Amino acid sequence: MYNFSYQKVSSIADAVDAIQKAEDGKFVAGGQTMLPTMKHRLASPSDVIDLGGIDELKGISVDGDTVTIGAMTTHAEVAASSDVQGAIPALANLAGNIGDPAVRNRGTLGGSIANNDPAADYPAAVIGLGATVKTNKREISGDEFFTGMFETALEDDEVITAVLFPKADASAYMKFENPASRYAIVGVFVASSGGAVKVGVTGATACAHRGMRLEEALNGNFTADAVDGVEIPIEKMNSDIHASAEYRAHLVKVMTKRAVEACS
Amino acid sequence: MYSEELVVGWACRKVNRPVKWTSDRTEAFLADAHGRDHVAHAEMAMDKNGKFLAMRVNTTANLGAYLSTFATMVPSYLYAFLLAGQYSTPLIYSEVKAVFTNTAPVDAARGAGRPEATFLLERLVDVCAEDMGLDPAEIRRRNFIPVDAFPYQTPVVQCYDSGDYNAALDKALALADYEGFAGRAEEAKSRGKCRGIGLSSYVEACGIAPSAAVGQLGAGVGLWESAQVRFNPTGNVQVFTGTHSHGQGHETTFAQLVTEQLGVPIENIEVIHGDTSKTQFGMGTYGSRSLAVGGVAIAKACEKLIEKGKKIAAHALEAAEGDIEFADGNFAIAGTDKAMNIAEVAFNAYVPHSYPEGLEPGFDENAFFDPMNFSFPAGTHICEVEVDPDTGVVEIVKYSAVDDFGKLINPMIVEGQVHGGIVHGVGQALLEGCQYDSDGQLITASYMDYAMPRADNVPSFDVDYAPTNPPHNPLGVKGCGEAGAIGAPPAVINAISNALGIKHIDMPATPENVWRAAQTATS
Amino acid sequence: MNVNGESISGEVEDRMLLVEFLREHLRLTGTHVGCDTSQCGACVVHVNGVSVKSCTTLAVQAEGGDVTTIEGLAINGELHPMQQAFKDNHGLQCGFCTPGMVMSAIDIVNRNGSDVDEATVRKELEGNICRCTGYHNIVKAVHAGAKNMGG
Amino acid sequence: MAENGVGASVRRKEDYRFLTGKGSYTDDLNVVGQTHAYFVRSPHAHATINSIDTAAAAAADGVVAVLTGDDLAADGIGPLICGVNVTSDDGEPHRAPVHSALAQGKVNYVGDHVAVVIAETLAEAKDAAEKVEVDYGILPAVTDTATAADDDQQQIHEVAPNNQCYNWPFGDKAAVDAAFESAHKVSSLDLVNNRMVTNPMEPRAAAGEYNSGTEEITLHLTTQNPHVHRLVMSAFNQLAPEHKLRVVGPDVGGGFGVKIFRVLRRVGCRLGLP
Repeated sequence: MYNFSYQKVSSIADAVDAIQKAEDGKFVAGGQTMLPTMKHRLASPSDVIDLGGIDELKGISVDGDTVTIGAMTTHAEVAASSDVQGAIPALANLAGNIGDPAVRNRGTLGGSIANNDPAADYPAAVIGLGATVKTNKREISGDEFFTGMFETALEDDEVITAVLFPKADASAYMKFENPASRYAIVGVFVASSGGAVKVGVTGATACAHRGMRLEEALNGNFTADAVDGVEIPIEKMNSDIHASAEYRAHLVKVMTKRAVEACS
Repeated sequence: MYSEELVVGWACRKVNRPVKWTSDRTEAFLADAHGRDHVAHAEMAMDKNGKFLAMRVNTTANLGAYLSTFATMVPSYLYAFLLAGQYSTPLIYSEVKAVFTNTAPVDAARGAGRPEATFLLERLVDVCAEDMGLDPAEIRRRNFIPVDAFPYQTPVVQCYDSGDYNAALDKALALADYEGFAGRAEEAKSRGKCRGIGLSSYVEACGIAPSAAVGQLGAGVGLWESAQVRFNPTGNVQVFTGTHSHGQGHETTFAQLVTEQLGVPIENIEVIHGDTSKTQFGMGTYGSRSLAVGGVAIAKACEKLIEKGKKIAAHALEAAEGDIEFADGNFAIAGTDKAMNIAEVAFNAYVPHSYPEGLEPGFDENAFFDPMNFSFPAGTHICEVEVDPDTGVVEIVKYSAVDDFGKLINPMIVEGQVHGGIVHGVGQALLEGCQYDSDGQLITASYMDYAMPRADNVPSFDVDYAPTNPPHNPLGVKGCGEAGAIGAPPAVINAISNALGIKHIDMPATPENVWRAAQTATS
Repeated sequence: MNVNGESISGEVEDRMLLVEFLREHLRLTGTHVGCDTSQCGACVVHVNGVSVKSCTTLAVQAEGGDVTTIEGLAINGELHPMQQAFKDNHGLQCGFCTPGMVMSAIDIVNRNGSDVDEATVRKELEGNICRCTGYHNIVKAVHAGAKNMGG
Repeated sequence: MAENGVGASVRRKEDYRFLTGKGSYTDDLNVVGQTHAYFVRSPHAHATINSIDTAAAAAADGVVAVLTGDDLAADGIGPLICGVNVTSDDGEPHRAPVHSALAQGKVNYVGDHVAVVIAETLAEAKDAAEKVEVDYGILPAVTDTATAADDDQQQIHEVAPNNQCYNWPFGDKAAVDAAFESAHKVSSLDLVNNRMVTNPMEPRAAAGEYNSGTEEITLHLTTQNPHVHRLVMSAFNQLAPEHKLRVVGPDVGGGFGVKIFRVLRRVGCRLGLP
């Protein structure tokens, strides 16, 4: 790791102030991706601003049909939350399968979506549930938040404060794990609400996205069989030593079918 | 040996400061010696009963960029000399071409040469069974070296000293409920899964090695092992071994040997290893040799102590040496209740106030042991898998291993070695694969890309034994550390091939590769 | 911070990892480093009662926290029930992954209770890699330790 | 059977120290005045080294020394050896390229050792290692096992034409071929045995200390056989006389072959064991 200057802040205002003053500052949430990246000297921020001391970024609340999860809430807290388990069990399940227990104790929702790793799990849920990302400046819809590989709609001094997840009538997340890293080779989040189906896909392409063709097939026929006829364009799929584009495209359908089956 | 070790030793003198170097995991992937890396073509000629007449093998072995210490031997002597396996194939011809590439040096890795030979042979045997329309267990039986043929001279140098391959196979088939497999496969099919079962009947040559044998291969040193067993005046014992323990539990197993032989309570025995300033010269630990060679050296040193102890006890008890008997830690005058225990003898040996001329003080003996032959552990491993044809994911649902390791000193430790070896082999079969791109960049240089077996990749195992007695080994032991890594890869791949009804799938059988094979199999 | 019940303070570089602080400053070398990508779990310690990977946590981030390492488990030389279970069930061979494995095992029992099933144990050990044991005896040990911890 | 004797599943004596964090692995050593080494490694699979400039690294914070293959050669430290001879089908011994512990003139794989930086802290050693400037002349790389010996492949070592170390036939080819001719059935199979990385959980490590009073080097190593390590470093690498070199393999976190040193010096290859 290159050296840097560490600051722990206790308010959003202080965090914004610190990053504006830093030459090349970075927020750190749980640090479970950022620290390994820095250890390999692939990132070299001048300042690391730790959001871990900002109490208002933590916590889970349910209000009507919306589950609000603070950005600095850990995966372990989401997985163990009876509120989340009751309102959106698929979301609790998803959180409970990110990384491993020790990683889940540090890693956070906000950190995960701000980093936007193409193989991260949370983006699939944000898109699949049609969640809203709330920052210190504005609210961003899930569809508009993820803009590209490791890229989001966030500005440099913008801090995610919470994510608002609407409840669904039924939802499920199916992940096909990379056997080495345990990230998603393909992860599909399917949610059905009032007859409308949304599908969030992660791992398959450069950036998590809505499975529009899948949604089209599933709207009005919410069965696994409906997925069979969907054509998944192979050109856009990631291809690496773990999975070819063709295999990923195939897995998108298999995982979608299994998610649909799990919804019933 | 590695560059870093030599450089650190040299640099600490050059800068006259202590120097420490520790590899990080990425460096380990880049510069630790890698293992295996063969491309091979194998053929078996059979008669109309499926009896093996001759085998032909052509292998290219990648040695990496430089020759590591042991690089040349792994794909030659440790590989070709194992190609007979458990079978009485009378004629074997092999050709090994070893090549340099711009990749990390390749050297010994758990099993070293023997897993490569076993994978090739046990896969080929399954192909033979399929071609002959025989059950994989049946074709093995027809070709096993019969129990009354030992010692058995193979056409590839090795002379197997003992074995009962049918006994291990029978026991393994029962343990695996081979008979009930068809029913289980049917049930799995109803759930959309393909179930398969695979056998692997391996033999390995370990207990490395008889100096005479390696001498004939051109070795400049012998491969004996050494031991020193030292009593302190207060009666506790320090055992110095030339082997080295790095997980095998020598500090316990060797203490068990000494407590058995000398009757000293195990808590009073300390095993010391791994320091050139403390122990006598020894060859170390590899090739499942520590007990089969090093353990015998300890036993021999203990025998010398008993002989010496008889002299001392005879003097102290005022009896003739020939009248002293040793049992359960006591030296006694035969037929009397006059006795002294070994701790008293030790004390006496260091307080030789009235020793006669010729009786040497001290109670401390060393011994060297050079085996007459390798040892030949063998066994049958049976793996049962369920393949999800939609994703290609392979689940090992049951794994049974029956091994012949001769006598077990500590069954708990032996079983642990088997478990670890199996998972090493399962890792090779399903998960692990080192990949370089065409520019020579290692693209599997961390645990993010190189898949290590984890707890949720494997089940618990059913392990049993079918021991035979190796006549040349004084302790009756064979060695167990590499068996699983040798036996498992073909068992797993045979099971997958069986599940999908295909001829072959290369390792690692990753989900994508299995999925592709499943597509081909059903199309 | 508080380490194994003792209050500790020290000046460290901002970039120092918690594991480096434990090993090099406090000489608590029972916590190991087996990889650099947060996969192997040899470095697992407890911070404020839950497992974390100390190679993926800055020392300064643990400021003010309660840290328990493998050295802090045995009391007056008597092994913690999970340590004892690893010994009784031969859940270790070379011993290198063992400290992290034991810390994770205790965390698993703390969260899942003493009758945790085998599938859960295996799944929740995914962040700890062992090359020696084949996991069979580790899983047995976690179950035995769970029973003993359950009291 | 004695209590705790042969055949008893005695609980291990070594476990208490491992379970309480009191194992003593090489990296656990921390001695007064200790420095840290970090290796500059080749980022290229195959390249000539045209020059190495260590000046900036040597001047960096905390740096004690930056050493290269030239320094090693100047001190007469011998190359790494391969211990076993295999005779090729042309009757010649296997081809053995020189393997210096620090590269001299050429690197042959990614991770090959180019230089070592020794500094007060590991972080400083790593910082300085980035300042070592190496001018490489990149050559095509050979990586594929099956085609490495093909005629059109880039040559790696002058001593090994066609990148071949040896071609070693064994057995009675004529008799085997005849048996195939008259066989009822021939089964065949092509297969790959995949390359593995051995991966003991403890990464390799070395910690050296020199006592200028006794002129003794003490080297703690992750080794499976300390005596043979010492013998080779003494006899073949001229590191120090055997009695002035102490090698300690303390607790070692797994070996599986990757931490072996075995020496089988070549004297020629005669076959036909008993």
